[in-house]
Amino acid sequence: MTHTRDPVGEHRRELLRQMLRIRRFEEKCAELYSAAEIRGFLHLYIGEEAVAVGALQALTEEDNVVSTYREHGHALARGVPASSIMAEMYGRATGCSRGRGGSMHLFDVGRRFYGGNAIVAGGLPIALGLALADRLRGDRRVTACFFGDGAAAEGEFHECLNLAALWRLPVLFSCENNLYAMGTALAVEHKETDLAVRAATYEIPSWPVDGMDVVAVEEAARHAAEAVREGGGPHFLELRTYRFRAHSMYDPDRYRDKAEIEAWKRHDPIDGLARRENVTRDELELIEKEVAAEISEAIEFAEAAPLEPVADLTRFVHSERTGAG
Amino acid sequence: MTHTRDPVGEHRRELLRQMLRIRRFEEKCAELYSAAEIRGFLHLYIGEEAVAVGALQALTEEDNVVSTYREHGHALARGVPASSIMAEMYGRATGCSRGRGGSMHLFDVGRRFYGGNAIVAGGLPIALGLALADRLRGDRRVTACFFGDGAAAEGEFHECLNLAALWRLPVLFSCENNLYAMGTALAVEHKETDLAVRAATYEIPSWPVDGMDVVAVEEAARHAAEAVREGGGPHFLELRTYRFRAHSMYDPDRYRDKAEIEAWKRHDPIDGLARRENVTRDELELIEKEVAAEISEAIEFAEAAPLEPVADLTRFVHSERTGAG
Amino acid sequence: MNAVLKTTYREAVRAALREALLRDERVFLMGEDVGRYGGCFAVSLGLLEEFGPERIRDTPLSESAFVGAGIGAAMNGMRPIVEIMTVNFSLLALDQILNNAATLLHMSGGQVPVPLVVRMTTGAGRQLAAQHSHSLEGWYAHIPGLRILAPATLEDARGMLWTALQDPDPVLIFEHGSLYNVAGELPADTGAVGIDRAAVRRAGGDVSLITYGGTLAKALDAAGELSGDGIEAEVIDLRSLRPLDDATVIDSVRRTHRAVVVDEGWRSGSLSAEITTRIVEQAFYDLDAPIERVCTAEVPIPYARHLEEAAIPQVADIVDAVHRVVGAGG
Amino acid sequence: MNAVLKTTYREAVRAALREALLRDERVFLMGEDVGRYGGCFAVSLGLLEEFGPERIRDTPLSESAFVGAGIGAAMNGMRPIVEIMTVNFSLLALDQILNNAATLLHMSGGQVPVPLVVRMTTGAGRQLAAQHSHSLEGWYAHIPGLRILAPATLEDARGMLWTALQDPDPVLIFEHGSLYNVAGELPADTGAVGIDRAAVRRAGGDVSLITYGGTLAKALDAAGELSGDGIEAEVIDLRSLRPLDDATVIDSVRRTHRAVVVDEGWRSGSLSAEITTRIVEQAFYDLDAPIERVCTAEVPIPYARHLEEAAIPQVADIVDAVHRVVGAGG
Ligand SMILES: Cc1ncc(C[n+]2csc(CCOP(=O)(O)OP(=O)(O)O)c2C)c(N)n1
Ligand SMILES: Cc1ncc(C[n+]2csc(CCOP(=O)(O)OP(=O)(O)O)c2C)c(N)n1
Ligand SMILES: [Mg+2]
Ligand SMILES: [Mg+2]
Repeated sequence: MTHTRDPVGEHRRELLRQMLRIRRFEEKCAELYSAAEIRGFLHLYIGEEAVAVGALQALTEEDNVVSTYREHGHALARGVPASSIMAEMYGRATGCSRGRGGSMHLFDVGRRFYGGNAIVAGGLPIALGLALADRLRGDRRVTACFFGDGAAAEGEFHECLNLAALWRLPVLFSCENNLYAMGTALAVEHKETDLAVRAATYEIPSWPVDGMDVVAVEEAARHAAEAVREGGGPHFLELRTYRFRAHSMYDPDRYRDKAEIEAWKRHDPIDGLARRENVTRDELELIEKEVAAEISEAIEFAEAAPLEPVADLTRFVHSERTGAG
Repeated sequence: MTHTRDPVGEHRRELLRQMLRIRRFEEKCAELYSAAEIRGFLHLYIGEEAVAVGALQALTEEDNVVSTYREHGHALARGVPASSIMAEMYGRATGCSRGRGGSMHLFDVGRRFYGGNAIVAGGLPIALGLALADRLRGDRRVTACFFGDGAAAEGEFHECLNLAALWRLPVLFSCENNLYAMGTALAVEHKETDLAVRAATYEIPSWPVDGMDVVAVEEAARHAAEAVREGGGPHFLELRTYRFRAHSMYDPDRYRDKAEIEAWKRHDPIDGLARRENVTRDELELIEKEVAAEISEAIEFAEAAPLEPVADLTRFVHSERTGAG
Repeated sequence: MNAVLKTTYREAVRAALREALLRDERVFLMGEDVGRYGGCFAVSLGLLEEFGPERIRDTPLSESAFVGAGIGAAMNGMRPIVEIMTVNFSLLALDQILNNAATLLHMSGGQVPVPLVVRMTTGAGRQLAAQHSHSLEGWYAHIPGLRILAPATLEDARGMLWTALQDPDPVLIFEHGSLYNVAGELPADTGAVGIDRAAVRRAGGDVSLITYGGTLAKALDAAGELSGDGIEAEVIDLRSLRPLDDATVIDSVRRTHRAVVVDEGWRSGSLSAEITTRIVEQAFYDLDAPIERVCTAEVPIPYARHLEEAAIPQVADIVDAVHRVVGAGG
Repeated sequence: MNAVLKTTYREAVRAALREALLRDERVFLMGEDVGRYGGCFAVSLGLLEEFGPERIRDTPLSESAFVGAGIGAAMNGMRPIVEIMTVNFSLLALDQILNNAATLLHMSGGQVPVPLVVRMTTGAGRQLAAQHSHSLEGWYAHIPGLRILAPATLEDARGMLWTALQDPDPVLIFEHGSLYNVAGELPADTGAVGIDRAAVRRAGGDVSLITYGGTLAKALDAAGELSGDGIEAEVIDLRSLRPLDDATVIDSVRRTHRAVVVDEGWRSGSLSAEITTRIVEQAFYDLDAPIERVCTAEVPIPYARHLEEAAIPQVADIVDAVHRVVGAGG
């Protein structure tokens, strides 16, 4: 009997493709960083792809996304074109933030992607506000807010969980627990290392999820997003994951055991899915090709892209007023 | 058989006297405020006396105290002379902060009373630091840190409980839950209105206490302070109390039911103790006389006290350097 | 016929809030004790009853979260008015104000305007001591991306809010705490005011007295006294601290050739330094004497009345400074 | 014999930290990633191993709590050095810095000194974009009760820390991020330096170039270029931004009659305005031309290199400004 592709298979192939896009895109970024095409801080998401890809499956185009400085994965999974992300990191005028933001500040408001934020926990209050606006207008949107385990130690985390719970705001708190905040291990950051337990103390439904399993993430996110959308108030997912790379390109990664990293790599979300779904080598190659083409195009686009004129330096400090007003 | 006074009776009479001192002192403050002798913000502790008096029984002279802007009760119970508190509120040079602080900023470092603080939750990090210093030096001190239910909504609360728990700092968190933050009721401030439960999520031993019963407060505080001193890390008391007066002298108190206030007044900590201890009218009169004399003296002292010279305005912006350095 | 109503600064702000809530359903008010309590300075008294708890939102004590929530709501189509009780507590929200509100539009390449209005009380003079007496509006005026307003008159208290709400970018409005009880008259049909230009509150040819907010009344009093000495001071109310309306200031100094800046901020690094510098940059050769500043002493504001009075600008200090400036130079 | 060692700014700061930890057991270092990670700019690398986790304390991400804990520890006899990774995150701790550290001594009538040292990285120039490129040291210099230092040289990086630790009051040290890799030589027995006086880093009689921190090198480069054009600039490194050493600045301007202030802060309300104003107040009649400022454009710092370069002061801008000032006036 030949293997006929069922809809679930199609969908999972798409999950795989999305994760691979992120992986290959970021591997390229690392190269381009070494080649000094990309500058500033660059935080890679490699190893955590299942989180962005799985979680964002649960959203519609109408929903809002708030991200962090480690947001290439979120942006790509949200549909921000790789070309406009790459052009942004090249500092070009056609970048998704017109070259002003760089890797840490990708924005695409057309896709309701409300940006990276380089202040840890800085995006949480914004997510609250996006959700509040929707609630006040009666729009049935979900706001997905990504942040790390480190962010959960900041005071804003407490303020925002409390406020979201009090006001039953439609926020999907998506905590990417990768066990480290830079070089600081979870148990050095938090007395209660079970972050889903902490969230639950605000009477926010919350549960831990295997963040290396994209199918599990998607399932949990769908369930939670649905509940949020139905007026169930905020929900919280602790997505347990791991970054395979250093914190940023500056980080010599002295603080983690090599063995620990290797152990986690055995849970590679991409390999894992491919294995569980029995994806053939041919299939995989096909996807790789697709992805490679997209990335080459992105780089070409970025390289050919114009720079923002220096004369426009102070443009967008304030809004441009049109008309008589 | 005549009633012979046992040691417990003596001690409880002292608790009664301390609470009455605070009550009468503050009633006088309210008068003096109306007479414009005291100015600025004035926050009365009336109704909450059992908390300060009971909790501070558990400390030794060597322990540290950090307080709030509602701190007359803490200062008096800690032994700061009524005269120097009154002179402070008169803005005089002999006030405990040389007239620079006023009602919200009483300091007496000789008694390790590290001040009122007019920023809600602003004293919590300071308490952490005092305790850290003791821990680093190996001093077996307890730092008692008072703050309100409103303060527990601030981000700093979360940061400080987490840090204190992580580092097992010798802090006795003393949360005065009087059910309101200005005009905002507990359930509008907090999703989890059981503040002792919130504290417990940091693995900090914590329990609620009837803050209208000075004996119960003392017992709980002794138990907790002992545990802190013995190296048990931070402890948390939720002291359930109620202010009989408005938030401050500016507050018309429109947001509370008169019936609610009356109901709480039936739990007056002073009447309650007097009743339970069968304190006779004669005894009570004797205490009242003692207290009245102390307060009159305090006012006389304040009225006679000199003003700080205007030429000294900028004194103490920096420390005065002595000697050659 | 335009009737004139007796009112106060407090009532003028309240009327402006009410009007905004009536005119634009995207507007809501959010902050500590704005609802049930009626506002810590009774500014929003009655609004909860009229507009309900969805539009008059009491928040817990969590300045960073609710200011940030205002930013997010503004990004998503609403027109929030966030009240921070006083500037003293705004420090807890400064990260959100500087790193998000002021920055998002530019950082996103123009995609994310933040039409947020933040109101807060500022200033000393009421014996509230060091932690409740900051005058930081001039300090906030350092931040690109923000507009900073300081309504000093009833008319501006009434009229600036609506104009601020029309601004597509974040506006911070600083209300000096000593002004709320100021009484006066306003036309019944009074409404929005321009916020781009400084105002000459008193004309005069001998010296330019430049100020804003809580010290405007003191500057005007000083000008009255000086007039008795034969010195006519022109009193300029900056109104907007960022951007600054240089033109009005420079025009005045070109005519008077002398200037005194009055600013309740701590002297070093206060807005007065920026004003002085702009005059030097643009009208150096018109100046006949050094510019003087009357500012707050470099000290946390003390509680005791006599010390507080000595710390902050007083009418006599302004009069003295003007005498020195008029006496000096050529 | 005094040996000379090759070192870097980073190593100089590390050596200073190490020395302080060795000399005074009350000293400890606390902040995010100061221990296991070795400091986000590798400044404290190796110190955890040498001094252990009690004295090299890694903190969770909670700027307000650990800066406040530093204050409390300082009040209680210790000499904490708190590291805030960068000035950008210090906004989260600003309430503790302003309302507690800067205020407690005065507010308590002299009872509570706060001998705290806070170190942080500042500045732009590394394409870190708007939220990671602030230059707020001049802004902090507005706050009474604080001392603000900006070590611009290896010697100061090495020597200011110990002096700051001897200060009974809070000291904030701002290390410009672009300096850590700067290499040079220091005498092996180098030690504490005075922090009360500005330094003339280059003598010259035609114009005073006043700057500090990250822009000192640019000012010196500009002075070198200008010398080729026959203009000798005196370059002053302020070193301490609060208090300011007016005397050194005024003395120079009295000799040169012209001044340019170079400051990486956003132009309006930057420290450059205070410097300009002090010169006007104290040396107005000595000035032959308006003072010029070379500052950062009023814009959140953009990521793209060409935009960032255009935003912050460059050597060419300084040269141009000096030419204008020297060409102007009498
Ligand atoms: C308020 C603040 N403090 C410190 C930093 C520096 N910093 C950047 S990322 C980071 C660690 C954050 O860890 P986590 O939230 O777990 O996210 P992750 O990087 O692991 O994805 C730190 C300390 C910052 N950007 N913002
Ligand atoms: C950070 C901050 N925000 C707001 C205020 C204004 N304020 C003073 S007291 C108070 C209520 C505090 O309530 P709680 O902590 O319960 O203490 P209580 O007054 O009930 O003793 C508020 C909002 C302040 N002082 N500090
Ligand atoms: Mg992490
Ligand atoms: Mg309370």
